[in-house]
Amino acid sequence: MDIFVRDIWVIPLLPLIALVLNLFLIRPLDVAYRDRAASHAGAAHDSHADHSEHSSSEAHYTAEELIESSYVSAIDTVDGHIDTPAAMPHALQTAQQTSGGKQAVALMRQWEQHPEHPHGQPTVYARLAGFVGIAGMFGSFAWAIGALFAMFGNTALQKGITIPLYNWLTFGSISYHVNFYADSLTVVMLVVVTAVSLLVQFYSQEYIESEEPRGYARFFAWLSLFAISMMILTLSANFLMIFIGWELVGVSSYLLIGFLGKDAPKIDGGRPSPSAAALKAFVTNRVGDFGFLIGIMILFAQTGTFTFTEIPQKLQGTDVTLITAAMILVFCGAVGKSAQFPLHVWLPDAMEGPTPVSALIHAATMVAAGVYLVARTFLLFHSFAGPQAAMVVAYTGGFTALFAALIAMVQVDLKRVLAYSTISQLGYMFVGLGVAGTDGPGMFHLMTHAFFKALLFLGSGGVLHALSGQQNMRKMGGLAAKIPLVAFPVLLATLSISGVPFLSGFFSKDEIIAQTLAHGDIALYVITVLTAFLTAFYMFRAWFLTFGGKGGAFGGLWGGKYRGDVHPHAPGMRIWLPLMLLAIPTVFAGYWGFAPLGGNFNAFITGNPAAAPFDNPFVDPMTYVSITLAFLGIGIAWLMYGMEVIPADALTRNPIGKGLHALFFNKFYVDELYMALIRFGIFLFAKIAVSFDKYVIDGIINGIGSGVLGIGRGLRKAETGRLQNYGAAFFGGALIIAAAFIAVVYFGK
Amino acid sequence: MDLASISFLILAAILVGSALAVVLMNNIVRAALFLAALFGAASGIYVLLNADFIAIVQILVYAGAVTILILFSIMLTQNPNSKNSNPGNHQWVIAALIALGLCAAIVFSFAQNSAIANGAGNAVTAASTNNTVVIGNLLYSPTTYSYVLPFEIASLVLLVAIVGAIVIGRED
Amino acid sequence: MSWLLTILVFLPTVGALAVMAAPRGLSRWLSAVFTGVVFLLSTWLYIGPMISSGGNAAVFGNVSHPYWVDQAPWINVAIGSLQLKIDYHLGADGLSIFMLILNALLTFLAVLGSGNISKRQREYMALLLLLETGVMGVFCAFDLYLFWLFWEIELIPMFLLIAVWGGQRREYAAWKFVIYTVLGSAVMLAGILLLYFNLGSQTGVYSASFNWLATHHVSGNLTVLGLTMSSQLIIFLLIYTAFAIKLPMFPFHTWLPDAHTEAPTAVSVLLAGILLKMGAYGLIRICVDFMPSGAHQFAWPLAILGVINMVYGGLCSLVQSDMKKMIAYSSVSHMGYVILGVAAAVGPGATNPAFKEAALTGAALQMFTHGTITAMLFFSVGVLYDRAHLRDINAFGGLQAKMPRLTWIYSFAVLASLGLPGLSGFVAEYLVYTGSFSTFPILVGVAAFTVIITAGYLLWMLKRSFFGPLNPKWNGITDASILEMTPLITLAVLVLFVGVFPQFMINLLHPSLNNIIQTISGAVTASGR
Amino acid sequence: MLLTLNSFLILGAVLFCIGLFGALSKRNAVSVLMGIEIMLNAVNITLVAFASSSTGTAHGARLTGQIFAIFIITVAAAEAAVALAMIIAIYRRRNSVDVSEINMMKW
Repeated sequence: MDIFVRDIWVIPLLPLIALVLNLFLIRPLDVAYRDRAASHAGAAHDSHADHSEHSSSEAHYTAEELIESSYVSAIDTVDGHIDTPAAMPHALQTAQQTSGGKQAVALMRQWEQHPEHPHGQPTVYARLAGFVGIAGMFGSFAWAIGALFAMFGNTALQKGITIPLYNWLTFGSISYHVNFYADSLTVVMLVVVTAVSLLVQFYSQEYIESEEPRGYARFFAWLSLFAISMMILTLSANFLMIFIGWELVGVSSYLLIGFLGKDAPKIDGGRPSPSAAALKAFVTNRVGDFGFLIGIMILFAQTGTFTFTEIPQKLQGTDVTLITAAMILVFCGAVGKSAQFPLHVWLPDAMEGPTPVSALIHAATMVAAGVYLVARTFLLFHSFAGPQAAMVVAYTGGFTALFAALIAMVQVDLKRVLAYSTISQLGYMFVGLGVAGTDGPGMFHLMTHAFFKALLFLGSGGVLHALSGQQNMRKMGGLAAKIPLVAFPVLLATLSISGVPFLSGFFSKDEIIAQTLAHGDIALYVITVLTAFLTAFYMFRAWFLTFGGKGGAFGGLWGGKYRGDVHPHAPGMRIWLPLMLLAIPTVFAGYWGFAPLGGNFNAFITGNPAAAPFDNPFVDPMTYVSITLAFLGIGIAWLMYGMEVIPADALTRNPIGKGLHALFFNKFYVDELYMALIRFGIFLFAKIAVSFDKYVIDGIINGIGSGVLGIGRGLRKAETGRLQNYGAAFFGGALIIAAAFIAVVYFGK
Repeated sequence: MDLASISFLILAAILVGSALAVVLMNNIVRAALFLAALFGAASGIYVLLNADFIAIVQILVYAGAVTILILFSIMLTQNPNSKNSNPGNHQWVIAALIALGLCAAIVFSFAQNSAIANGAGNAVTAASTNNTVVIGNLLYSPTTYSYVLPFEIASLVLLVAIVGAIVIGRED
Repeated sequence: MSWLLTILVFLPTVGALAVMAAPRGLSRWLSAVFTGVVFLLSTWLYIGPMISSGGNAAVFGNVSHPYWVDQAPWINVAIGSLQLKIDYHLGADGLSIFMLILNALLTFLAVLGSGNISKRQREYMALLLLLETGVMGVFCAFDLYLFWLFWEIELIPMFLLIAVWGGQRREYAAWKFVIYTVLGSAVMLAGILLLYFNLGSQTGVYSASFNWLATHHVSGNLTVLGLTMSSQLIIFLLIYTAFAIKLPMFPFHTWLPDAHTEAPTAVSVLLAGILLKMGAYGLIRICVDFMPSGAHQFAWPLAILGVINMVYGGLCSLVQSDMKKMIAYSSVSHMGYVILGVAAAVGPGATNPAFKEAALTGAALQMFTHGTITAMLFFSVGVLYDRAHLRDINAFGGLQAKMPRLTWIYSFAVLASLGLPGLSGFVAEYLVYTGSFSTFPILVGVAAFTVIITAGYLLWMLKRSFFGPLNPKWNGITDASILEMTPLITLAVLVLFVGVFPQFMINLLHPSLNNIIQTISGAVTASGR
Repeated sequence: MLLTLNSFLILGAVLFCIGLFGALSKRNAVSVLMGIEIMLNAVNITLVAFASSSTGTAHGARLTGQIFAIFIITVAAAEAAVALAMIIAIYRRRNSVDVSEINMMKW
């Protein structure tokens, strides 16, 4: 069994093979085949297709009418303001000031009303690409499960072994190794990653088929790329490798968010274009990486090594303040990747990617990388750095959890609610890592959250699929009756995330709440409990708005009035099967941490059999406080949106409520603040730099140049072309020299 | 004051006077004629300096050939309409100043230079032998130290000049 | 004596003559053949020693004992006490081999990528070949005067290439380039003479050979304009001025955006890929190695200027609307890494020489990285420009739909340029950052800000030009052809390979750079700092 | 005693300067040429004067100046021939020998 751990490099290798096959063999075939098929089909429909395209383009614009430069800048302006709905009218106004901008906005509106839905089916080769990707992923998943079982009961393996691959670089005493490291933490993460990846890839077959059949093979290639990157990140033995994985997941995420890159911003939905979202995600992450990189460099400069297992030994006796600073900087990276305040802004926008991507990357795996990083360097945070480091982690998490939950309460876009809920739950994990004595609670919540959040996203994808891309919850309602196979697992996940007892989310979240109290941090306890209440409320608000509503069964819980205009169509097996499969861990994963049944997640993750298991939540009286609050949240949501006995605007009628609603709805205006910072900070600097270049440096250069030219122009007048002038100058010069000579020789004495 | 000195003074007066006439005359033909006088007086100076051969060559080449050439070219280029055939240009004042200045500088230097100023003892010496023979040896001797190579080159220069003058002056 | 270096340097000249003599129609193929042969020969520089030594990288030697040497006496005049000795001395150790191969490759690709030149094609190709001679000479000259000579030779074809085949403001750009560069080389010549005669009078041996200069350093002080400084510092500053202009270092960089913008595609590629590297190469090979304590004294200003380069170039890129200009400013930003890496290598605080070597290796790798990646960027923009005759970022939009191949490769280049791990840019940047941090912690902290800006401007450019809805104006645009993709794919493979397995590159560089590090530490210890 | 070297040199200098004035201040090309001839003669006088005052004893040492003068006369003759040919050529082209109007010698 050890082979599953010792040769754990197989796990990233299989998707790598799939990636290479897909990218360099299958996708070219797909493209070539598609072009041939298109030219065949085109022969039949050529005249018709051509005509319609021509006429439509003539009806709304002609190429000459578009002033090309203002075209893109108009889109850019709209993109820049789009996630700040309050600023939208202004943005449109700005964009419309130029004639090209007007055209562009008109065009955007047209796109919005008639989204360009690609037709046709993926080719045989595209489908093959899907199969290859899934096969690779399945192999990895099986191997990860094998590794997990190999670790059970094997403490030596749980403590971790290094799997050397090759040496990247060596200089004298310092090395940059490419090594893998596998311990229980790695394996848990790998199981989560491979399991969710596998199911998401399976699910994507149907989803992408309708969304973008031309990019089918590309999509699977990028999914494989993401899986590899995530595995490298997970398996890394040192800061070099984790940074490599870190950046690679960033770029996979960039590619996948921008997968539908040709879409325009959706002005009325307040949604940026996918390409703008991808840009924002990458750059925001880079801000975090900036800190991460400096943190790594501090540690490297102190120890001369990147390896996680060597750093603690070599850090003995180093200044604690320095290590604290380094660890807080490393945590910056985690803040960026895990979308914690203040770098959370990219995650809601990242929902512009296809929904399976949101499920895989922006809910279950990549955003958890930050949590994983802190867990991986847990020892450094808690034993080497000062207590401030862990405090920063815990309070960032706690604040973000509450902050995101408040925003999630009032959002109307289904995916955005889930996005803010993800941010909030990630905050929980950081609280767990910050306050607990081991990385167990945080990782435990990471694991359970990965399953139920992936399920929620895939479920929302099912809804979107059924409604042809409609994301606004006001246009939904009562869908449970129409797509029960999607609704049922989603209900389980909603219950789980809300903290209803006996489901996985309850166990993991409650453990974290209990840890804050055990840590003696009342403020964090209040925050986390309050967030738990809010979570239950907004999740069920989303549930009722989407699947339930007045008139449904069980008081609006199941089915109800449908408010949309698109006829919902039931999804196929490839969509609901992964949901069902994910429902299993959603319900049962929590029992791994349930001591009365023998579950000791803590012992496994720390590799220490003697480690105390999580406390049994049911014996702790404080648990019942949070359970009560969770049910209270569910109840209020039920009354407001299920039975609709309390009007939805009950709280927002008074000015305070209205103001708060606006504040939450506009996400505390953080985006606007950042926009202003970028516009009046970075861009101002940039413009100053360019002006400096243009006017000062080039001014000096050109000034010297024109000065020389001017002198030359003046001197040129001396060149009359008349020989006698030259002669006069010559002899005049001779006279001057002679006079000088005489003056020096005869009168200088 | 001996005869030689007196003749030097006369010759010098003729030289300076005709030189001034050359540059100041308004009629260019007269100027050219004064130039001929200058060449003649110069040959007299050479005689005083015991340079008989040079004196003869001076008369042959300058007073004979060059003066004739100049007169011919004046004849060929004379514009009959102009009253003033030898005008000055705009920079004549500057030119005068430069010339005067240079003259002053040179004369001053001579006057100050002790080696020359006190060189009364090194006065021009009377010739003991016939210079012409020695010059002939110096110019043509193929065996002893001589200027035969420069001389040949000079003849080549003359040849080129003749050809050049013909080519340039030829009517197309 | 193998003559290989001589052949490498002068075969392109022969090629230029052949191109001029051959009929017009043949010029492209002929120049491709010549540059191709030169490239193949240049790979032998690496393969040959590897075979003969059985894979031991130490064989490449260092500046004192390079593997490849071509030497012949040339000028040796002694007028009284004045001795002037200039040897025809070519040599190549790891650092040179590295640059020679890169040059041969990029020139070859530039010739392949010049299919769009229709105006005076024959002269254009001949000038490209002459340029190759000049640059080859710079990278393997092992005599300081010879180095200067080749440095000047390279200038003439470059000037003509920009001034004749350039864009609208080509004359302004060409003149700016030439005047900047000539100013630099004049100052460099002064530095060279100062070094030569000072060292000559101190040691009694007048030689400008690199072997000699690398082992014998000038000492003592010199007074310039009433200011007494160590002679090494003065000579360092004089010679470095030329390299700073070429690099280009703030504030001598303004010729670069203009030259890049106006030059034709292939020339931009060479300009960014090779000519800037001459400055970096000179900095490492000459300034640091021959004036180690001068460089050491200048380390702080050098590091600060490097960081200014990085951040300032990035900021300027952010607001450019011309694609080529943006890439040009990104070159300024990326060359800042080279300066920072070198500054860290010569800088104070000799805690662990391995860090210094990491920084210096990062700087050297950045030369390669920037050469290949920026070449890709320029080739891609060239493809676009050939079709659209526009370089304004905002004029495009959604090109992805019509040009998937170009989008692909351009995105690859952009990602490589912003330092994506697995591609060579990351290796260099990471080495520079981690290597220099222990020397200049605060500065490197500021410099790391560049990673954000770089991602910002590059991806924003991609977003505006290639993603989003298709600007209907470009409905008829066609994708890159196979011929146009050839250089791009070649470079992409190289970038990927070096990104994943950098060690072979490091092996090549290690003997040279390690020697430099030892020289520096020796000099620093000797001066007691 | 006037026949010292100095008197001849001063005579030469004065003549030279008068010639110079002529060469620089005249419009007529022939006149300029005449000025130059005066200058040449002045130089010749100087050279011959030096030769005559020489006290050297080596072979031909006392006549070197005269030899120089001979060469100058030779070259001056050639120069006069060519220059006059050029003046005539210019006159044919422009119907004028005014040097002030001949200003092609620029750039």
